[in-house]
Amino acid sequence: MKKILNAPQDYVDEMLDGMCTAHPEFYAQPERRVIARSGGATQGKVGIVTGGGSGHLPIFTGYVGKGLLDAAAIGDVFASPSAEQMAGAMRHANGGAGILRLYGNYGGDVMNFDMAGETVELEDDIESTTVLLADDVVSAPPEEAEKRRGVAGMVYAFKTAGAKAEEMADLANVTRIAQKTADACRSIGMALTPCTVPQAGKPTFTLGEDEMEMGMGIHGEPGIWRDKLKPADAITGEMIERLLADMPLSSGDRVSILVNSLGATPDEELYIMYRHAKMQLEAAGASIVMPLVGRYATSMEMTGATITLCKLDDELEALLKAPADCAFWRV
Amino acid sequence: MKKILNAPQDYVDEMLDGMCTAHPEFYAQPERRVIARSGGATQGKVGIVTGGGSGHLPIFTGYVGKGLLDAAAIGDVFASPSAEQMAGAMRHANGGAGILRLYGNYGGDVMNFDMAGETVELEDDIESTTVLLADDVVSAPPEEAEKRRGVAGMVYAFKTAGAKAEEMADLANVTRIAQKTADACRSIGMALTPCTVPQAGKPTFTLGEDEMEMGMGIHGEPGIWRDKLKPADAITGEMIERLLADMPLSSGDRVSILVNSLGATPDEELYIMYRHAKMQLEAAGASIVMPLVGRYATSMEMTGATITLCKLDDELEALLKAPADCAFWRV
Amino acid sequence: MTGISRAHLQIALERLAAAGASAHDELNAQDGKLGDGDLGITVARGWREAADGATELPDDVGMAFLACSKAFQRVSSSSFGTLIATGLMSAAKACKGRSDIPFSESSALLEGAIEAMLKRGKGALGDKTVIDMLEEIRLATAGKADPQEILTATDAAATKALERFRDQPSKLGRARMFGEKSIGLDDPGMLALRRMIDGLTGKMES
Amino acid sequence: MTGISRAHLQIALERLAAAGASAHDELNAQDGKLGDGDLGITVARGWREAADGATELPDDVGMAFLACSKAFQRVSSSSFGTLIATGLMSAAKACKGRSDIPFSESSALLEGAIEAMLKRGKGALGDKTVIDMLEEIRLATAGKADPQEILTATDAAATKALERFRDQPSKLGRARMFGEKSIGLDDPGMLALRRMIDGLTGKMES
Ligand SMILES: Nc1ncnc2c1ncn2[C@@H]1O[C@H](COP(=O)(O)OP(=O)(O)O)[C@@H](O)[C@H]1O
Ligand SMILES: Nc1ncnc2c1ncn2[C@@H]1O[C@H](COP(=O)(O)OP(=O)(O)O)[C@@H](O)[C@H]1O
Ligand SMILES: [Mg+2]
Ligand SMILES: [Mg+2]
Ligand SMILES: [Mg+2]
Ligand SMILES: [Mg+2]
Repeated sequence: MKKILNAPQDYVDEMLDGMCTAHPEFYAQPERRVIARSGGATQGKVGIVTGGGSGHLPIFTGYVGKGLLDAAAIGDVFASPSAEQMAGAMRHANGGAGILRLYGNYGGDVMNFDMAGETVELEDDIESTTVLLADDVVSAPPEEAEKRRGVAGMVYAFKTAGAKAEEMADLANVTRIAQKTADACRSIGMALTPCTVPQAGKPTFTLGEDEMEMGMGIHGEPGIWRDKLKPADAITGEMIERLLADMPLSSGDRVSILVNSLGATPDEELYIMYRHAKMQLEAAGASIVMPLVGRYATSMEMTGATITLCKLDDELEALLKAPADCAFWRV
Repeated sequence: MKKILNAPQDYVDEMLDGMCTAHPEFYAQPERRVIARSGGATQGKVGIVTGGGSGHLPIFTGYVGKGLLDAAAIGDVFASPSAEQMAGAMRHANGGAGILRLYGNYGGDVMNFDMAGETVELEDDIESTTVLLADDVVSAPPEEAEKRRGVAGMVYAFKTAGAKAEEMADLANVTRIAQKTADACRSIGMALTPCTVPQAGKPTFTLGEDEMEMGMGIHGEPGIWRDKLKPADAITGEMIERLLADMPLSSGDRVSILVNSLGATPDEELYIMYRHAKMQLEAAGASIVMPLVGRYATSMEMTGATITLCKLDDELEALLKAPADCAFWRV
Repeated sequence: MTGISRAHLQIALERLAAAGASAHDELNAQDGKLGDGDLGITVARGWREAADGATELPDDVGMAFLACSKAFQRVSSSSFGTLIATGLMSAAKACKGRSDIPFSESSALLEGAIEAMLKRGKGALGDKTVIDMLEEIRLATAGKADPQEILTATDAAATKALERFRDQPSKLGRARMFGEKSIGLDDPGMLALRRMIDGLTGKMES
Repeated sequence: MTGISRAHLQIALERLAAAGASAHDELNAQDGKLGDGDLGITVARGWREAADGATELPDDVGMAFLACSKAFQRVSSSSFGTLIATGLMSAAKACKGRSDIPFSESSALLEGAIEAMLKRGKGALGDKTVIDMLEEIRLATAGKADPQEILTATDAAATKALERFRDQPSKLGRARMFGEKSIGLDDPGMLALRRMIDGLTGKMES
């Protein structure tokens, strides 16, 4: 395992400790594995809470910040946080105007967050709603779109819902924006090399020396095909095609695109992908607004990339461009 | 070669093309392999120009932006740009107040930049100065400190000199700040796995399955020792110790620290390193100002990290905190 | 005392914690065949945490069940742990305010738990999960009031459920993705419940 | 015509470009032993670029040298290319405004180039670089005015330099890092110059 760590079981806690002491102006850890804004909850503002497994920085905890999230519960690497931690996150995000639970569609996370929601309703009288990201087009056919996994599309929903909440909109409206954004996002991933979960100590999958897997999930979930590594333009081309097949774009449509590294793939290669994606989207008549290229949702040191398209209307575009501030992203 | 690219010889040009079309508000490419601010040179402002090989994003081109650089000449991966390209960068950065050439101490880069400086002095009557970063403590002993390689410390010099130039200071003053910052920086690196230069097609070095190399350079230059991978705290501990041996800190000293991934090492692990580094520096009596943790100077998909310390006085601290804006860093 | 009380729960928790510890490796291995191999950890940790709080349990059996649910919410976030927490929460609601629950209510408590767990896990009966075994037990214990009889019926029902579902494919949870491969394998969640029952009935190997 | 003119340069550039192409693989391999293996590319590309501009060369030999220097500045950024560009720039300055440079000035032109190259590369004589061979040639050609005699002396001096430095360690450039390992190996930059001279004297193998 070629990782820089101490005891594997301390990986997450030491990471959170380091993150909070490096950026105390953004992050606080009021209880173990709960990251909240260092200033505390904003009274009268809808709180936005997320959560999920560790190993995806900046997701989840990194996006706690003004114009983004209020708190996040974080589990072991690739494992759900406990319901108790999620309830804790909700309590620390509570400004009295209700809570939006906004996270990715993974069975364990959903069960725990539902339970946490019931708990804080019962014990703390906190009203809450749920919006799930299910943007990975490969993980289920369109007829079963609600079964899809949530991946990098989350970043768009954090941004727009976060901006809406910052406008002091009510819970219904913040929830509406989050759902609208979730509905407007489609993602697909590809991987070249795996990552290693510290406590497991071995790679999440194996791929041949010159192989890639199209459609692979961010934890190494099986994709659509596995074959010899293709040129960047061919890879990007197929990814964009599959996204457009699921969410057609026509002339005049505006989209934001996120070309995201899973970790090891360098920015250089993301820009090579972006270059081709842009030509392809413009050939389809769409125009690109506020493209994002970089590491927004990772799988530690995995080599590979995901592409997310987020179709915009005036409302979403304005929210996407609204100010936001955390240690990983400033708009 | 597990990389996402088309023809290896197009790697750099397609990357630059993608970067400029993704962020036209920041970057323009007025001539091949010359990246300049999209707004052009600022009249009356000292221009700051850098340059070097590709494969280190955000270094070099990524730091072109307000409060940072004015232009950068960029070569093939890990290869110097040509003197002509460097001269081009200087011309595009020229606002009539002179040019600071600010870059890393690598033989080829120095020869070409000197030649470029003579050329623009001869042909365009542009006055210019040079400040070299030579911050890698491992690459030569203190007696020959001027022979050291330049690594991530560059980022600090870009920031402070960039801020000073933005204040419309004259060339002598901007040069003084750059030199003062260069003198205040010490860096050290370590690596776990290599990267692949596209046109070479094979890894830059080999290390055993469970080996690391302490002190390795960002192109795979040999380090101090190669041994079994150690725990994060031991690695960080030795790195900080070697930096402090070269630049002792005493009670009351202020430093900024950059814990930088060479590419594949995830933010999670940088924070684990930061956590220990902070304890160690504070134990030495120093206090940390504006720590930077992330990917500021990379070697594509290399696994490993560098640590840079930059000792601050009031002047440098204010310049470090001054506003700056590029696609990779906003202060 | 004529039914389930704080004292019963305390004894049960000790036995469940011991059963969890002894089944730890077996359950991890079974879960590892088509899942992430953490079920033994989940079961052992969850009951251990609940048993550690046994001396603090209130007389109110409802609140005692709640404490057990919270123990699982605290330490085990994998599906099985959350489902157990959900079932215990349902029992908590049903028993709230009472310190003595007639054994004859066992089947009804199970019915409530099953309903809550199906809702929580977005599953259905027949998906080949731990809930199918619970349903078999609910049916077998309906109308029974004698604790020994209830345990015997539970034990038989667990065996029956394992046999009935062994040759069916998993339709829920991680194993679902493996479809046909899951045929012939016992569902790890059912096996976990089987070991928990073994612990309660004293059949546990050590 | 009694000396170096535009026409001489045009012929020389063609020969150097051909020599660069034919030595491409050998020089890459030699540089690859202790360096980054790009010297063949540098030499071949640089002279090709200069030769491609040969028909456009001005009569002013100084400006012609400048054009050659610029060709290297344009296409070859590795150390050797930049040093050649530097040497040519020095010759350009020395010849500026003249269309006919007496062969007897060759040694003096070399002297100027050597000085500029040492300054550019922050090196010294004896570091085992291409400059040591140039110095050997400067000494051997001093006082000579006949072009054929100059070529013969150059050829002999190149051989002598290679032999003299072969068993010394490299003290500059990438090979310096390898210290002792460089003993016994010809400096790639010297070998490149040797091949360029072979091209000029017609000894080039094809
Ligand atoms: N959605 C669900 N509904 C009901 N039971 C489930 C569900 N998901 C998993 N299970 C049960 O839990 C067992 C696996 O538990 P566990 O290892 O904790 O799950 P995971 O690690 O996949 O989160 C399965 O064998 C099954 O009996
Ligand atoms: N600083 C220097 N001064 C003089 N000659 C040098 C210097 N650096 C390199 N050389 C010469 O150039 C040769 C290597 O050229 P090249 O392959 O272009 O260098 P690199 O690829 O390391 O930049 C060496 O063999 C040596 O003769
Ligand atoms: Mg499991
Ligand atoms: Mg699990
Ligand atoms: Mg070389
Ligand atoms: Mg080179």
